[in-house]
Amino acid sequence: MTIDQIQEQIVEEFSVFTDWMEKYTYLIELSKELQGFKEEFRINQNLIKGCQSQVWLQVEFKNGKIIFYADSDTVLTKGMIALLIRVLSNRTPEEIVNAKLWFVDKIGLTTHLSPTRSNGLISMIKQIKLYAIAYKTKYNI
Amino acid sequence: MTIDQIQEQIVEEFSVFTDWMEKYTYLIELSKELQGFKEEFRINQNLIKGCQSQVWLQVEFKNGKIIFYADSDTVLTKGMIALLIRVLSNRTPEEIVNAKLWFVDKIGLTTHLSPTRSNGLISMIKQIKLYAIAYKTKYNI
Amino acid sequence: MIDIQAIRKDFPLLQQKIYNRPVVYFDNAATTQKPQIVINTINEYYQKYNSNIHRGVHFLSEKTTEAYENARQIIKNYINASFQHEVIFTSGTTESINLVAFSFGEKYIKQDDEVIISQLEHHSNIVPWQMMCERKGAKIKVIPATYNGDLDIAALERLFSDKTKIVCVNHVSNSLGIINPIEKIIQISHSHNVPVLIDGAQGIQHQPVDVNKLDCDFYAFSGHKIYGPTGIGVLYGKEKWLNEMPPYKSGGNMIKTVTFEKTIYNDLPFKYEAGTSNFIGAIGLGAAIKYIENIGKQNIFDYEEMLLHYVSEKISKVPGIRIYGTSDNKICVISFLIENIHHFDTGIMLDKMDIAVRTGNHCNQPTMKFYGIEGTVRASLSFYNTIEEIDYFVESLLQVKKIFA
Amino acid sequence: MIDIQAIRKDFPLLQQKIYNRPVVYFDNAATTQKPQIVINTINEYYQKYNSNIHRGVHFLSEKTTEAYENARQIIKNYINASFQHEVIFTSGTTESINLVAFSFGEKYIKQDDEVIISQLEHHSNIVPWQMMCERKGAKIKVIPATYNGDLDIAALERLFSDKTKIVCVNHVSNSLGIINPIEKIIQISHSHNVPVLIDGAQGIQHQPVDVNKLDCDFYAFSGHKIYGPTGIGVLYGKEKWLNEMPPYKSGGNMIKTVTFEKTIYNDLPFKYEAGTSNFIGAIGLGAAIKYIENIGKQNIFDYEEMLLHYVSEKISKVPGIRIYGTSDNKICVISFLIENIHHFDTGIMLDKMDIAVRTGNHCNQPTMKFYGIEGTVRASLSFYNTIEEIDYFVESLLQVKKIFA
Ligand SMILES: Cc1ncc(COP(=O)(O)O)c(C=O)c1O
Ligand SMILES: Cc1ncc(COP(=O)(O)O)c(C=O)c1O
Repeated sequence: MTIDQIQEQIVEEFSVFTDWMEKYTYLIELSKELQGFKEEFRINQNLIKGCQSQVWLQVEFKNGKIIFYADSDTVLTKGMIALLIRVLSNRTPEEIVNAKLWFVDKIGLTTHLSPTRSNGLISMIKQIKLYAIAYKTKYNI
Repeated sequence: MTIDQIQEQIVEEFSVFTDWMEKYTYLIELSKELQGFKEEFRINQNLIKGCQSQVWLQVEFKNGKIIFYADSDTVLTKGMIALLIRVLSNRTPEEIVNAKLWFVDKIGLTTHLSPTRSNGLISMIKQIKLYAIAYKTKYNI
Repeated sequence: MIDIQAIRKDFPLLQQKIYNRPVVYFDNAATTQKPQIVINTINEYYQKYNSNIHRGVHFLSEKTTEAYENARQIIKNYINASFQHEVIFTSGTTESINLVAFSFGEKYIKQDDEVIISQLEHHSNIVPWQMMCERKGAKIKVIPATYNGDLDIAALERLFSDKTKIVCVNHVSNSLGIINPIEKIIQISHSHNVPVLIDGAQGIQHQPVDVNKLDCDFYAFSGHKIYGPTGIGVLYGKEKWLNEMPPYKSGGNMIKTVTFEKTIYNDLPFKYEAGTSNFIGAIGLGAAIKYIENIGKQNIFDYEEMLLHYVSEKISKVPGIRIYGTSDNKICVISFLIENIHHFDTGIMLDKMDIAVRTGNHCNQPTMKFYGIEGTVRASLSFYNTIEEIDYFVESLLQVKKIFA
Repeated sequence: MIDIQAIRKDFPLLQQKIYNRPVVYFDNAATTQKPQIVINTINEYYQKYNSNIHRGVHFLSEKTTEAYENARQIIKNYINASFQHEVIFTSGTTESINLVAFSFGEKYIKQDDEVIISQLEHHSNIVPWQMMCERKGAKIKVIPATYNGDLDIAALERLFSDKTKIVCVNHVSNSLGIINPIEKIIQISHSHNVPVLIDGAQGIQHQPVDVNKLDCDFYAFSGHKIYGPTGIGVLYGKEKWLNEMPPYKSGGNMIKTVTFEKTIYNDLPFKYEAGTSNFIGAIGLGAAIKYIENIGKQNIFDYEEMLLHYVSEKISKVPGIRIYGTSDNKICVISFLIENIHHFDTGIMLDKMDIAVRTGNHCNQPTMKFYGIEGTVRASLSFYNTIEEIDYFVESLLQVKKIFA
């Protein structure tokens, strides 16, 4: 599925929720299912310090695709990370560079990506985009 | 006449004027009549520098009374000085120390004594009061 | 006591619905809401009198100047300063402290001198001193705190040396809400001939302040935290210091004569008010303080104390809650964490329930470090808050717990 | 052109009667009046959204932060800066210049270095440089002016030495209204590798400003002089300088981490915005600039130029009048004296005729000294002034002459 298709899928999933409470309960669910962040990567070098919360990000480049793992000390941020991984991980640098993340707005969780919140998510996305640009340049793809 | 009587007199004089124009024309008249400031006293030591205009003040102590002469570079301030001299000059230190200047308000020229105008008049009155206190203390009267 | 229903009507923002219900505004330590009379005053001055102050010969300028100087008078009376010219208008507490750090530093601080601050200061009462000390080669010494948030006054005595030049502490700490024993701190410092700056950003709106009785050398506060406009603040300083120190900002109004060779500074308070002041802000602040005086500050403080007792009692029943700053000497601020729930998650959830609190380190990283935490949730109340809001807040916390269980 | 009647309706103060008739407000260089939309915006934000900005997790804080950062964006676009973070909010021009004088001075100025300013600067662009130079043992050099008020650009070239570190000139002089050739000054200075600060307090509201095209290193201005609120101003600075210089004010928001040993500064623009900003002021300034954009700044400037020609022509007919600043490069400011009548007397009389002008030295003593006078009467017009007001003003001057004859 393309990045946009996944985004549409997420928007549809969220469309069944009728209030914020259900959305957040779902985010909390997602956060619990978020796996794969290895303890050995929970190091300063991978840390993105937000003012409100912290995010750890670890990136792999495999078969021309960028795979990333992330974690956070807050549950809601972690839930958001789960969604972002579904959308952005395991993609080519090209796809990531061109990606527009419109689903966050559509599902009514914009606040979590608001630059004013400083929960590390925006910096995380920026970081992922930078990796994508770097790989794209390096491998000339 | 006492200080208060003179003030009443001035208020009565001004009561015939029906608009500001007449009052100011009268002030200008008064400024022209203001005499007695000797050129030799127009020195830095006697200068009270306001932000808008300058006042020169010269004080004499004669027969237990304070006589003062003043001048200004602006016509309207000079007119005000003429009034203040009528009220305050040639008085005992005691009288000056206790004087309350209410006529300025009554004749509607308060703005000229407003601390915000900084035309030197307020500093001049302060200076006269300080002289009065000094003479009162010095001669124990 | 106060008529809380009447008072709430004075604050238009409290009537605003956020998502589903009127906001429960518990973020008063960050900034306070404005009574309608303050908003109206700002309005009126912009619509009717707005004009640059001082030295104007026209009616509007005189009106605005009068109102501006009248605001100074109101503040002088409110804090009981000796002279009106001891009240300097600044843009806020931060600027007030920067002013003293710079000007006092320029005049009195030399290599190896020492500045005493406390463990529990806001960054605005740390960094300006650090920057000045770095410039001058001086050092900072720190009054330690006890676990409940009180300063260790016994330790203060031992920090003094003949190099100590100034002591700077807050009246009330912003992250914990602890009221410091500033009378005692001032007394001890003065016994060593050392002047004291009080950061009153969280003090002036919740505690009586009489600078004459306190005998403090400087007292700084922000308008926006005492129901006044943004962009205006006050530095009270004793005449002696204000006369001796060089100015901080320079420019229009603060000088008597300027030539390219030499500049002679203006008299107080203008020496420290370079450029066009925030005159409408000052006039608005005057209106805010008048508003407080009309209600009666003791009535306000009594009511706030009642709220403190109520919220402390109620919140202590929430399972797994941990309060930071448990001293009895506090204003109505509750800084806390719920076991296993991140302060950010709590804050976001409370927001969704229309409760505005602050989360994070509250510009107070050394305090967080002291407790070994990243941040807290801070509910800071004011006299327009209610018992009912506290009930709803505590219920909401229980719900947050359930959600994240 | 603009619809002057419609525009006047936007400004409530212009409808105010002072003594007998609506005020003729010719004191715009001191401060400008505010369109209703600016007053309404301030109102609305206090009533509906007021909350401290940045790092708040609640709705109100996010709303206010968004509006604040949106104001920064509006200003960035208006002056065509490269980045939003090159727009620093300050309390006004005076603070903006003090910031640069301090921070640039700390970083780059050493003993015997030189700062170039002009003969015709406002005190706010003189004294901060003097104070910094005194601290650093540096010197000030002065670009001379010609009698008509133009700077002597030929002389500028000769002032440079390898000790020259910065050039600071106003865009438009406040006491005379002369537009300086800042493009040329910047070009010459850059050819010597010297950066340039433009004091735009009188420029931004009457002249097009494109910082990118100008290539100036700093541009400072005040909100209250461009139809915005008091207590807010802007410093534009090139990213490179803002990154390299140390901060000026310090405190909350401007740091990343604080310990008692060391502090790491925050990113731009926050590094220079210590403490709670005047966020409502910034939002109000954003509204003011939007208002200008809606009318179209070129429409405004064209209309003002028309007023300048009209008033210059008309006033030249008043017998015994002497205009200071007769250069053709000027905005709609007339600085003058009437033969044998003191500027104060003229000002008081005009006030009684409901005309607000400024009198005195206009925070510009070196300029007055240059002309050998104590002060002038200054009529400074804006786009909400009219031909009819000018007619009435000139008639009134004739009457003043008669009164003092
Ligand atoms: C040329 C110039 N520079 C600086 C200033 C200072 O501006 P503010 O008082 O708003 O800080 C002014 C204001 O009169 C000015 O005209
Ligand atoms: C104790 C304390 N000091 C200083 C400040 C800084 O105040 P402002 O941001 O208004 O300058 C604050 C504000 O949070 C504070 O709480």
